[in-house]
Amino acid sequence: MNQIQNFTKGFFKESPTFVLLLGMCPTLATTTSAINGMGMGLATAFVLTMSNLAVSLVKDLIPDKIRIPAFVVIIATFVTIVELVMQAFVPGLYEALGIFIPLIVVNCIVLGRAEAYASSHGPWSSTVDGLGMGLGFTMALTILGAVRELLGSGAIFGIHFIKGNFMLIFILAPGAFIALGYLIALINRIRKTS
Amino acid sequence: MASKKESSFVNMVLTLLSITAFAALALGVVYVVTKNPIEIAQKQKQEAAIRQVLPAFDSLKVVMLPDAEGNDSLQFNIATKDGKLIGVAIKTYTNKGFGGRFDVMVGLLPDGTINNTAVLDMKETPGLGTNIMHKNSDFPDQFEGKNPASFELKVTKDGGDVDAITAATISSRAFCDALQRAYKSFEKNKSKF
Amino acid sequence: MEYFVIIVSAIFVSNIVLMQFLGICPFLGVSKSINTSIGMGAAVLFVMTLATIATWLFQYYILNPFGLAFMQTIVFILVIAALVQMVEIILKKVSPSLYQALGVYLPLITTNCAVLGVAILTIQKDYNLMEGTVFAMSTAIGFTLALVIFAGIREHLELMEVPKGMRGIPIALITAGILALAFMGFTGMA
Amino acid sequence: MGILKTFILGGVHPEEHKLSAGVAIRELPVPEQVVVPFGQNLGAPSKPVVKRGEKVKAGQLIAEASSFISANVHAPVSGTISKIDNVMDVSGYKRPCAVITVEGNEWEEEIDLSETLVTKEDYTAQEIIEKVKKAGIVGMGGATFPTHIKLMVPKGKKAEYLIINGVECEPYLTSDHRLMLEKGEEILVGIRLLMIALGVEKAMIGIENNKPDAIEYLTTLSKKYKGITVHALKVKYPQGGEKQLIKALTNREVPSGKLPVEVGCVVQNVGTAFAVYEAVQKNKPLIDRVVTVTGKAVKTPSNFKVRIGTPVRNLIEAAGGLPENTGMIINGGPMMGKALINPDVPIVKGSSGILILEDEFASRPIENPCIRCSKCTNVCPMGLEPYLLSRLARTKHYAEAEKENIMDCIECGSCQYTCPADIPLLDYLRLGKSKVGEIIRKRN
Amino acid sequence: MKNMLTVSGSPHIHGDESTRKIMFGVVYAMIPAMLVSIYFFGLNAVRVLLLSAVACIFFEWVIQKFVLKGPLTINDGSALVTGVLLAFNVPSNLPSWMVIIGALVAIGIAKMSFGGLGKNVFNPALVARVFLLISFPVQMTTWPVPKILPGNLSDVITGATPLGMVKEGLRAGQTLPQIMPHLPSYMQELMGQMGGSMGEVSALAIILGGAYLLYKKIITWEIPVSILVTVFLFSGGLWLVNPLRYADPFFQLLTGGLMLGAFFMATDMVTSPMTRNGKLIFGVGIGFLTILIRVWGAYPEGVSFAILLMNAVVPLINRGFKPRRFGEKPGVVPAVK
Repeated sequence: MNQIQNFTKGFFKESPTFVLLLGMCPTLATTTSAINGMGMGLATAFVLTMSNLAVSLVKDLIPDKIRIPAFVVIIATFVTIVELVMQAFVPGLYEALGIFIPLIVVNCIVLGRAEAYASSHGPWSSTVDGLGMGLGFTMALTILGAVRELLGSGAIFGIHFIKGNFMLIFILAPGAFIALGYLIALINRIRKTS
Repeated sequence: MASKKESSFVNMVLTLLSITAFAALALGVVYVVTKNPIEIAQKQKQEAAIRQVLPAFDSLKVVMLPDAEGNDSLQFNIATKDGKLIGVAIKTYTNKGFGGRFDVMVGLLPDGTINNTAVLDMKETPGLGTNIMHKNSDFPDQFEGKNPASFELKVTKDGGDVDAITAATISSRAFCDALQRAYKSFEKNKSKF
Repeated sequence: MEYFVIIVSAIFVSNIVLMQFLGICPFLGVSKSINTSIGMGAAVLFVMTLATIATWLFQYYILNPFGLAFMQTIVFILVIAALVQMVEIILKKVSPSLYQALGVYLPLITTNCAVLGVAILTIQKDYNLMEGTVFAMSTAIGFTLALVIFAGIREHLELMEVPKGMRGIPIALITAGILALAFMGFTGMA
Repeated sequence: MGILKTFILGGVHPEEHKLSAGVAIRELPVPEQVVVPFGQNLGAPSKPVVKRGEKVKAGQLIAEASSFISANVHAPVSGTISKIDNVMDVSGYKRPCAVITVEGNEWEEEIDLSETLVTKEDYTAQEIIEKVKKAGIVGMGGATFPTHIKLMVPKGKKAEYLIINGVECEPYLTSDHRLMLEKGEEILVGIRLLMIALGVEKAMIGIENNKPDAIEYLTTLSKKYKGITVHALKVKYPQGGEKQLIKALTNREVPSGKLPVEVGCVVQNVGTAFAVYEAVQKNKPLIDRVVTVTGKAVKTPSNFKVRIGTPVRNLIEAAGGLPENTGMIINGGPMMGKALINPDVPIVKGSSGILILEDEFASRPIENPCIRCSKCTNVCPMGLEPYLLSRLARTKHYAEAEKENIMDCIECGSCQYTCPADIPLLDYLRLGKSKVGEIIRKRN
Repeated sequence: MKNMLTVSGSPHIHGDESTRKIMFGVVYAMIPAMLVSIYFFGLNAVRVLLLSAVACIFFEWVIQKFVLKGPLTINDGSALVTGVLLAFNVPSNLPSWMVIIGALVAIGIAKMSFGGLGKNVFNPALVARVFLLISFPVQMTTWPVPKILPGNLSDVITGATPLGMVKEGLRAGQTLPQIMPHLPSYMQELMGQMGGSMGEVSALAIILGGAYLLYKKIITWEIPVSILVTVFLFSGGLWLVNPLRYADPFFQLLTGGLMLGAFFMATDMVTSPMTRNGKLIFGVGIGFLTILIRVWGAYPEGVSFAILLMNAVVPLINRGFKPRRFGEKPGVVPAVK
């Protein structure tokens, strides 16, 4: 697999959200608007890329039995860095995403890629993989965020098409489940026909 | 691929320790770097609200003063420009909201006229109670430039002058309650500015 | 009364799965049969309560005194991982039957974001140790409730001819959405 | 009389259509050729003891019981065995049969062909059972379980009641009704004999309230016979089911997977009681029976006394011929009977009626989705959930189906009869039962 | 004999029940409430009824034909029932496009996504109602005041439902004896002269329809009776404890969507339990949750939520409450020696 394919697989073929169904909690919780979804996605993408890189660099130094705890420490470090940086420079977004920033630690995508990919590939490939998957995740969250924002607030990226709210439910909990359900069904359909 | 390290006890402890040490070091550095910006960001949040509800000012004094009943104290942000009193931003609250308590920053001009309001924190029903915020409806606009001395801070249903939000009388009422609290306290403590 | 509010809120009003979106993975993954849901629920109840107590102690006796609150995430996840390991080892020795029942679910719980989430929320909400414990237990009960109801529906759908494109995760998500819609009726109770 | 007894769980009330209730039993002429299947009973088919070309007399043994649950078969006519071959029977499958070309009218000497009533009772239980076994009597209600086995109460159990099934809950059918009216005395003597065989003091005859004449007649007659009582029952299908009838008369419930004798009851059909009378008092084996030929399109719905092996076509001809718009011919009643592939198959010991349905009633309506109306659950006399069982069978969840007691299903068809969505519930239940049965057999 | 004989498994006869008959039975039962809604809310009621019914049927047809590509079953009448029930559950002045969204939610999300009739877990009309209530809280809680024909043909004055007035009054610190004089009388509540969704206002018309359903054996008594009894007992108990704070049980029975819910929504065959005991538990749960939400929740009305919540546990109820199996209670069995 060349690096371009390695990079693009996360967008459609192995989309972590729509196909692998990983990281559902932040996907549902933080996509109340396109910008929130995007912020969450980028934060995750950063952690994913950096932890993939770090894991692939130190993989040979880590004894097998403590592999997972070691990975968790590495991931948690990057998560905390993201937390601090966001708190400092984008406090509004940090507050909107709330508890889901620290929870990137337990996002199965991050540990999953570290375990399944970075622990057996070189630093370059791992970085590309992390970046591709991370941006794929970002894209999925942005799409879901855009759909929910459009249906819920009648806007995309804060640009209103309708004054006031539209179908408020889509920015609330039930709408998150319903919108994601139909998006996955739609993507399934497209994948089957293509 | 290079051979992996053996899973001996010493190896495991050493590896974990060194990773943790690295992590702690990295975090320490980031923490130090971001410490100030985080504090500034947190301060800015409140200041932004104050700036929103008051006319331009150049200095700010924060005091805690009791409310009208004297059983709670509110945060008074006294703003001055060139040493002259511009207005007071009072962080007030109500417990009568649909979702319980919510906080409002109220900017009062020296004569008690409401300059502007900003809702800080709330759990009102989305789409209904949330209309007390500027970005969601023009409900808060009706308070601007009104002096509670002549403008009864009650919804029309209760005999006041405030047009309640459709289907959200409770939130509207609570909003009035918060403003009333601020105004009464302002009147009581007038002498102290 | 305070505890009552915490309990009602954690189980119904702010149900962890349906309203807070925590623990979605096990909610979608382990909800295919009622029996496994109950097992999972019991395991979560056990671990969540212990983890919340342990992380609370860490926060207030180690992190806060030393000004290390920013290390919360990394410390909590390690505490939880270690705790799950310990529980597994102790359970194996002390009560093999309980281990048999809960054992398979324990490894899954480390990466269950609900456990870490509740630990962090307990700190964020400024609960004391007792409140935190009650909060954790009620949250776990709320999780189990949602899981069992959901498993019942999925067992039922298993026998139905759900349209091809909707089978599996899509219909599960839509069901969860309608369930969340119904749970909105509890709004305002606490 | 107060409130009429009936069973409690479920049940339906299809339109009765007892068209031939007032028509006396006629004896159908002996056909030119009869086809006698060797397997006419539940259990193992019997083993032929005659060869091709052999001459037989009416009542002569032509096949004997081959194992424990099996019954003798006798020649219903005199003549020559022209063939022993696989011929299609009522089941729709080709099965071993004896084809007898009728010649003359010779009977086995010991058979008493007179109509005189014999009320002799000084038999031992063993003697009666032996005679019943020899006569090849099977349950005449349609189940065709060998009667002599039912009369042998297993060790450790005790029969308390003999229950006589005169319910005839299937719509259209009237053969038992007519038999009770015309052969009441004989039936009561047969019941006495059955009581002796079982060693019970009490016998209860259950008759549905839509046959008041039979109830009245047998009630009067029963006064002469010790221990026999007649009970009018509310009209409700499937009251003729063994377990339902026991429940209606004694308020006892046979536990799942157990025999009626578990609750001290043995159930026999009125037709069987009559056959027992003939076998014991007249030495006559089971070679003929009463068959109702009916249907809304049938010219003269009738009750015939027919030799076993007579082609169904002959009966239909005698009842006015096959209607133009025939869509389906059923061996038995409309609820539990079996559709025939053609009218040339022979009448067997278990044929209680031949029902002809017109085209418009023969085809199944299109199946709609289940709306979970719970009507099937409400009418199930066994307290099962047909909607669930059919779904489980359809989706191959056999283990769950077994847990949901699918094997308790008595295949009465009440669920499918009542289903507003026209779902072939019973078809799926039968499928499920056969699969679950296989699994159970494999396990044991 | 012209053709081949038909050979199929028994039984060979069929009762006269059919899905269509059941569905149209429900539609007939809704006629009294329909007439009342037109009487009180005028042309608007006609508009909402027609729009909702047509939209539901249309969406079902479109989805079956173009999305699922399966057999068309719009003739079975179930979409019509959903359509009328949806109309019953919204205010008569709801904008048309919202009615259409409601129909799409009911049919598209709550029914067809699960595979159509019989497979849905939740009552489609109620899913749509709650969806609309949360999405468009203002429009869904702005009730036209009932006026009698022909005065109601034009202008619309809006008011609150009795339940909404009670909730708001209590929030404002009033006691019930202070609030009650502003509310409609029991007689008005029974007839339907109060604010509310168009089909739910008249308890009398709904009971009439319910009686028809019971008579036609389309529904059984267990669910409505257990709901009404539970509501009566629970709210009655509260009322006895503190009549200043809790409304009296008759008020709870006659107002809001309780009657409509008890007779038409909760009894939906597809989404209610199968056995008698299951139905009783289901009804008790609905009654209990209704009062719980009405008294302590944020929403003044709780019937829809209560029914949806109980819909969700129907699979569990069906698992827990099996019919009495034959042979479970053997009766008097003689001792065998």
